[in-house]
Amino acid sequence: MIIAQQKPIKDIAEMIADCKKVLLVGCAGCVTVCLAGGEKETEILAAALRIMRRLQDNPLETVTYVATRQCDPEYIATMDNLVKDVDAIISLACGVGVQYIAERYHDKWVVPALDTKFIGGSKVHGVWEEKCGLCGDCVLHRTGGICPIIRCSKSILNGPCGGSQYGKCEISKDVDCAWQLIYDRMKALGRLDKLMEIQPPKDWSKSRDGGPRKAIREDVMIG
Amino acid sequence: MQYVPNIRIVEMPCSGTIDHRVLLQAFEDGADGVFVAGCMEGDCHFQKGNYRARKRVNAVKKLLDEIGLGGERLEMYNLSAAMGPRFAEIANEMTERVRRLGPSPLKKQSAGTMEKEGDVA
Amino acid sequence: MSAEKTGSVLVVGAGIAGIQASLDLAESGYYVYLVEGSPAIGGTMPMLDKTFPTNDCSMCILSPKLVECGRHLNIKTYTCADVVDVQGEPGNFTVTIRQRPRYVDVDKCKGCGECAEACPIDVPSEFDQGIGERKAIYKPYAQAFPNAYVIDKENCIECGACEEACQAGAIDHSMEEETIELKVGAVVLCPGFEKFDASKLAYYGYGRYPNVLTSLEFERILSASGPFQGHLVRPYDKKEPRRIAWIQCVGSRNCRVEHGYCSSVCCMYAIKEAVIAREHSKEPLEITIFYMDMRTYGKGFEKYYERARNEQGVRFIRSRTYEISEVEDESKNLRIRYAQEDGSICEEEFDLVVLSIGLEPSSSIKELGRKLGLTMNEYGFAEPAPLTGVGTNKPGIFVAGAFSGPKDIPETVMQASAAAGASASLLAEARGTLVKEKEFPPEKDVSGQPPRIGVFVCHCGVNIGGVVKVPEVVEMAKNLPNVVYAGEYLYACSQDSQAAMKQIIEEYDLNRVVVASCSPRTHKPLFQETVREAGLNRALFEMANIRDQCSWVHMHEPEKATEKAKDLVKMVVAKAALLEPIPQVSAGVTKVALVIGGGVSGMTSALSLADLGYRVHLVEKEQQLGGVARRIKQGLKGEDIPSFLSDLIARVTTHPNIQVHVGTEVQAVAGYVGNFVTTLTDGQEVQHGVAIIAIGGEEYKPTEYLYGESDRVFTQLELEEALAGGDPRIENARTFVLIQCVGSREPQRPYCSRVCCAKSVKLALKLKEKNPAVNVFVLYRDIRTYGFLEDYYLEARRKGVVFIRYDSANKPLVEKGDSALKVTVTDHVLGVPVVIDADVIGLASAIVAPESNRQLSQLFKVPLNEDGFFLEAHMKLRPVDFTSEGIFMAGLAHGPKNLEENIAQAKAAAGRASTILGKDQLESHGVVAVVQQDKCAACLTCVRLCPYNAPKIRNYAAEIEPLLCQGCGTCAGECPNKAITLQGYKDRMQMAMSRALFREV
Amino acid sequence: MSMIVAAQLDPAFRDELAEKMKSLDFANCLACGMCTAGCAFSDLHPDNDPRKMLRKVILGMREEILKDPFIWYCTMCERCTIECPMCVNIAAVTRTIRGNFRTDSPGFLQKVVDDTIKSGNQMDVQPDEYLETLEWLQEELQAELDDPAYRIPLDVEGADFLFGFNAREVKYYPNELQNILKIFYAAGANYTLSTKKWDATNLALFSGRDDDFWKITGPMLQEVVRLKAKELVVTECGHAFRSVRWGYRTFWKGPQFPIRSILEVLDEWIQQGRIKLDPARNPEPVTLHDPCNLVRKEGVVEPQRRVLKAAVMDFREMWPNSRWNYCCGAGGGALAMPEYTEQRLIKARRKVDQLLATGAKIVAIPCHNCMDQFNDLNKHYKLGMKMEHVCSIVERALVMPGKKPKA
Repeated sequence: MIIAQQKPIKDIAEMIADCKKVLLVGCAGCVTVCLAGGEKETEILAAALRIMRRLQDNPLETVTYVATRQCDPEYIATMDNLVKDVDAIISLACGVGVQYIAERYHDKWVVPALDTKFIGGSKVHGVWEEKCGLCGDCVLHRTGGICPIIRCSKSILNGPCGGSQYGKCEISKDVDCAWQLIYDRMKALGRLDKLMEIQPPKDWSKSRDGGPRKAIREDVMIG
Repeated sequence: MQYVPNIRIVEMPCSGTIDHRVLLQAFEDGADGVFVAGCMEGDCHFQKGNYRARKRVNAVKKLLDEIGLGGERLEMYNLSAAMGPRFAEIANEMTERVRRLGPSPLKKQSAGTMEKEGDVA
Repeated sequence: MSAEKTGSVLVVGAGIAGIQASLDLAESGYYVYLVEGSPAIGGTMPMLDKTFPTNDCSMCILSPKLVECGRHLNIKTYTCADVVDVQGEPGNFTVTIRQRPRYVDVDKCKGCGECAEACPIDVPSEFDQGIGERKAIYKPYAQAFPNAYVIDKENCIECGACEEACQAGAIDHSMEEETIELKVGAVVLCPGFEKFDASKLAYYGYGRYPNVLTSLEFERILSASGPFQGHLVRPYDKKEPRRIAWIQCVGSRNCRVEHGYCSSVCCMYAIKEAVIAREHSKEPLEITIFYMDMRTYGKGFEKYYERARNEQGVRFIRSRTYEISEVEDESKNLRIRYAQEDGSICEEEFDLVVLSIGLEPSSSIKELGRKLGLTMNEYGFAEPAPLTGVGTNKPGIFVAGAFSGPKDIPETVMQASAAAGASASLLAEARGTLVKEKEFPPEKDVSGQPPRIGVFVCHCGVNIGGVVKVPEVVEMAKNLPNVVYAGEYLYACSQDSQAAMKQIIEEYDLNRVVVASCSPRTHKPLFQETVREAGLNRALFEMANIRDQCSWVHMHEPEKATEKAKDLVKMVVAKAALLEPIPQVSAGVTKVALVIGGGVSGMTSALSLADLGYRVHLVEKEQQLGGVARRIKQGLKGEDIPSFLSDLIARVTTHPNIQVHVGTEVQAVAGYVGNFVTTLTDGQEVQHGVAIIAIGGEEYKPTEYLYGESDRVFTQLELEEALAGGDPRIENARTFVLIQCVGSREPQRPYCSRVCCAKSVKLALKLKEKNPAVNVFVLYRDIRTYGFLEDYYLEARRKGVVFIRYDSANKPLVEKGDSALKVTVTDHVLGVPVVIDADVIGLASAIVAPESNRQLSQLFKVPLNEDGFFLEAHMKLRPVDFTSEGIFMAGLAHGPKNLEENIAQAKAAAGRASTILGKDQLESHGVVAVVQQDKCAACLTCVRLCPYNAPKIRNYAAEIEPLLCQGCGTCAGECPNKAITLQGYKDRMQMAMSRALFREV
Repeated sequence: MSMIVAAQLDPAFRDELAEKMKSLDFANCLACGMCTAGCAFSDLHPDNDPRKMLRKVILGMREEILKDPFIWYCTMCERCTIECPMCVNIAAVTRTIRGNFRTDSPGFLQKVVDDTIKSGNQMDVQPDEYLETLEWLQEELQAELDDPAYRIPLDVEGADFLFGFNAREVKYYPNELQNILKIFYAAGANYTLSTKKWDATNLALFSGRDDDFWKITGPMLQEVVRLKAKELVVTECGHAFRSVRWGYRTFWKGPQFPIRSILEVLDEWIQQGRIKLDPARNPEPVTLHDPCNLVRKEGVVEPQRRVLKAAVMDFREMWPNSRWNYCCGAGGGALAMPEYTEQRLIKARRKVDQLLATGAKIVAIPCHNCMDQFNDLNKHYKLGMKMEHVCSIVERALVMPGKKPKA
């Protein structure tokens, strides 16, 4: 899932300093699962902003709402009547949600409450780790299911840089050397020979270097 | 055993029930100080309710500092049901702290309205 | 048994053993008559401050059981009563009880205490061990059940002040003694113990020196409800002591005063008192414990001892002090002269000395024991018949607790459940015949109706009315939103007020009820019963505590108290408006039990349940039953274990209710209490209501002392087998060396394996019996022959077995000699190395948790402790249950213990399991968390957090099993999308309360 | 003893000892250290730790026990195991080892025992010397009592009690005997002395040889029967009193009769008013020593205190006292072992501290054995105190009907 974390409250308040009434929109998708943008976080943020502004003798009116997701236009549409008399909309979704809202309501000022961080999963409750870098051309079948692009600090593709100590990356002893993990796993699977094959240079155009990408499925397109 | 009469009590089955928003709501409604009283660490009948409560109270304290109201107005205490004198001590201690901090600045200004859309949980 | 059996049981003694046995029996469908000599149930436990090894506050963990036992429909409690005669046969006993007059009507008395205020007489309080005081009319302790006063006629001067003060008219000086006859099917004797009178050992100066106290007196000083409110001071001059000494074995391990046995609990309670004393004293506290063997053998005890010694600075001195003398000055401090282990003499001064007094058989029951023809052991305890755990020489009469031998609270609770299980098995066909079920009218459907709230404000005599202006509160309540009725009552909880409440609910068509009176903890169930009897769901009721949290604590500020009372009522009414009925979820119970592990424990549990009439599936990994007991030849008292085992196996394999699965293991487990479905490796799918895990333990294979490198080094079990088999290596051996603590009490296994000391002593005695000329040396760290096992240790010493103590830092050295093995160890008295040419070495190897514990813990999702044994729900009061309901444990799977204790725990597990199997329906107890499925993002927070495994993800959303949910609300507080709400304590309710508080009405 | 070789241990030693003692209780020992702390001397000089000695016995270290100095150092005062929770009696073990296993009886202990067997008394006083002394005392008393008809009753049959005393009271301190006889006279006692067997002491109590012991004490008890006395009263001597009482309990098969200490008799007479005392005659502060044999082992505690309180102005208890008192250091026949005098005087240190703490001038010592020790420690530690028997103090305070008190 997409992992995001809330911005410092001062920055969020800064963004809506001139607004009298704002709509805060949570998202019940990934940001709820990574505990950043669900109904609980939305209402806490709303309460915090209201208190902050009251202390500055500049009271703020808030409306809170949680969309099922903010990455499909229909779900954005459910808040049409809510946005009418608000000065700004704060989205607690990942970057996608903010842009969908901005796309739909041209005349409204939309701001992100979260910083969208990475694609990954929970290591232990409360700790999330990056696992995938969205390179658009997966090589995991060659490295025993361990991604060198993200989990090797230098994203090198043809074996370890040689700087690791006791299986830990030279940049930090808390970071495992991806290639150590890859080597151990391939050895366990008895496929060390596959590692010897030389990788062709990576086609980075498939990642974001080729500009914003689309995924199209003709077969399911309607009308 | 006597303690100051300005304490109002909300009963919960376990301190683990407490929610960040209930704490913030109490301050918005006009409370000068709030404290959460949970069981002794390790004594919780529900194993870890009071540990979670302490984590949430600490999170809200940090938030109150950030937004300027001051985290000191919120506190968590651990005591067992048999420690009546300790509860009185806490009540007096908390009242002293709030008197030192003065009434809640939120009292003076008019409160912003708050609406909540969507089904009411 | 000719006549038809009676479905009720007499429980004699209402300490923790009596309470636990009564609750288990009542929950299993048997009516209980609980007879207690003192005016209140609870026994010794309420006197304790904290309890080992968890340092729980004793009252906090006991009071829920007190209330539950006191209010239980099927338990009739007789206080101030003694059993004078029992006639008849198992299944049909006639019992005569003499109930001494209490001079206070228990039903009328509200426990408000006005009478005690008025009473002019002050006498030393027995509860406070004579340190604190009580009046002639008194309640033994604050949380006593029955919550009523009693008049001590010896000290009462009949002045009548109490009668005037009592507004409930509960005092009746004309009460007389009554004799009551009862018909019961079985008897459980658990009258507890008496403490050893320390003044009998004059050299300790108890009774002469004011600063020498007994351990129970010290408990009262430590206790928050004690005479000094938990402030650690000396009764003599109220000064805070700086240096305290504990002296162990006072009245125990003492043949001179015929108390040769070990009282089993004093080592642990001494360490606990020392550790808690340190917490209570603001200044640094020097603590010393004088002892001979530190006997911390139970589960978690060794770690408790290590922590006290290494982290909490408790000083342990291995010496039995000679005498205590008083210094001359008025501080009356004490001087102790003692010898160090090397013989050097020291003299130290202490501010306070606490005597760890031992336990004696309860004298009150000696007469009855004699009349019943119970065989008592030489010390006057009713030691259970061998290999029964709870049986006596009289069928139908069982024993539990310290009456059968000194033991700690966990084992007392285990034995109580076992006695309940055994009584239940005896009266299986009479189950459910005498128990009453409460009938309720159908529940009114109030959904959709606007809230119509009734507010009932209580005076509680003068307890509330004397401070809070109740009429003002009622007036204010009248014009609160949604309130249609408000009234005041002298005693809301009295029978007449309850009747009035029902009538008003009818008349005003109320659908919410608020009572402003005292603590919900003790009175909420009472009012909910009344509301339910008036046809309203129990959840449509809320209380405001305007006594303990208002009038009692603001006595000198009546206006502020009244103001606060109004606010509290305002808040609760705001919450009441949002209350919704909670459906009583119930599920059927499959009357089948699954027992995993075919050792002695598993088989005993299976037999107990089968005798109760339930079908049992017994799963055993090996090809045949018996477990580790197959390798044991003789019990300590010479019992023939192989024949006991074969008889047990025969009864199991031929019992119609038991289906045995050998060579089988558990593959998968699904479902919840009452409705488990378990698939076994033999493909069979078992539907069952409860599970008992009894998979035993394994013998640690030592790596020390040349084990494995010489065929003359045996483990204890191997030595026993070789001895019984006439192995030549044993037959013509002349010198044996047994080494204790091999693998136990080590950093990797920081626990005591508990059974090896007694086993080594047994082996030594057998070797000497076979050939008195052999030399037997036992090398030990602490000899832990607790309870009556101490007599065997004495016998071994008299028969010439030589015991040498070694330190963990200076372990014995075993080397390969030419003909024999050379063992070198330093003699702990002479301080000189002893070189022994041993023909045979026996190692007391540890009991370790089998690897299969890990799989089973995942399958049943029940936790293990750090040593790999299963972790029980509560070490003290639920030692055989797991936190998740319906699953129990017994035997070595719980932790190391000997055969007798395993049998007792197996019967206890069966007893506990029958409290579930005995029911047709299992009800969730109202306050449970509910998931609003469409809001749930399946983020697993609740699944990870819940200690009871109640939430599970089912088709992409969380679902909480109402029967498993204990209603703590932790998941509701943490759910990121507020999809989970705790019935009765929703966030909106708490926010409504805070909003109502600050909004002016 | 740098190392113990298990093979050389001799477990049979333990059983032999038990058979000789007719009790195996010593095997109960838990090595808990209570006796080491109880022994007043275990920290004053080496080889005086009872626990270590018993450990050697239990381990079966026969050689070490046969040369362990503890066996002769121990004064057998029984303070160590008076409250032993395992019912061990170190003194009994020590005595049995002395009598049945050790062959190196120190000093002149055995010689005195042999003399006593031959002459019937400890100081080898010949019968004529004994009778001459009594005759001389009789004349002294006739003068002092101004009663020419006064006779010392000898071999009088059917008296209330036969008086057994210590050979020292004839050989060295006849004046002590004179005091006693004077008191008997004042009380008009109906008693008798024996000419055949008068010395109740018995050093075989210390040597440990029961055959010697009964040869000495047996005749003393027979003497009571021979003279048809109703009772045997023993002079102020700890081990004499202990010998006859222990002998009576352990070996005596004859007719039953009570045995009392002279202190109990004096106490009785004072209560009945048969003798009058004027405490003013003993103005100086007096403290009382409790001899182990008399007090701890035979339980005579209160009589001597009542007697002294009647006889002196300022009586002060030393501490600890009665059952818990410290031994003077000379018990167990130590006085007959000159080679251990140094240890004996080191042990006295404990008693000296007690005396100094009371600030008394006079020490009342109801035991001849202890008296020698007190005289030694008085000189050795330069205390400058007066050491007296209880009877001397009583005699000084005695108010004779119609007679002026002795100057």
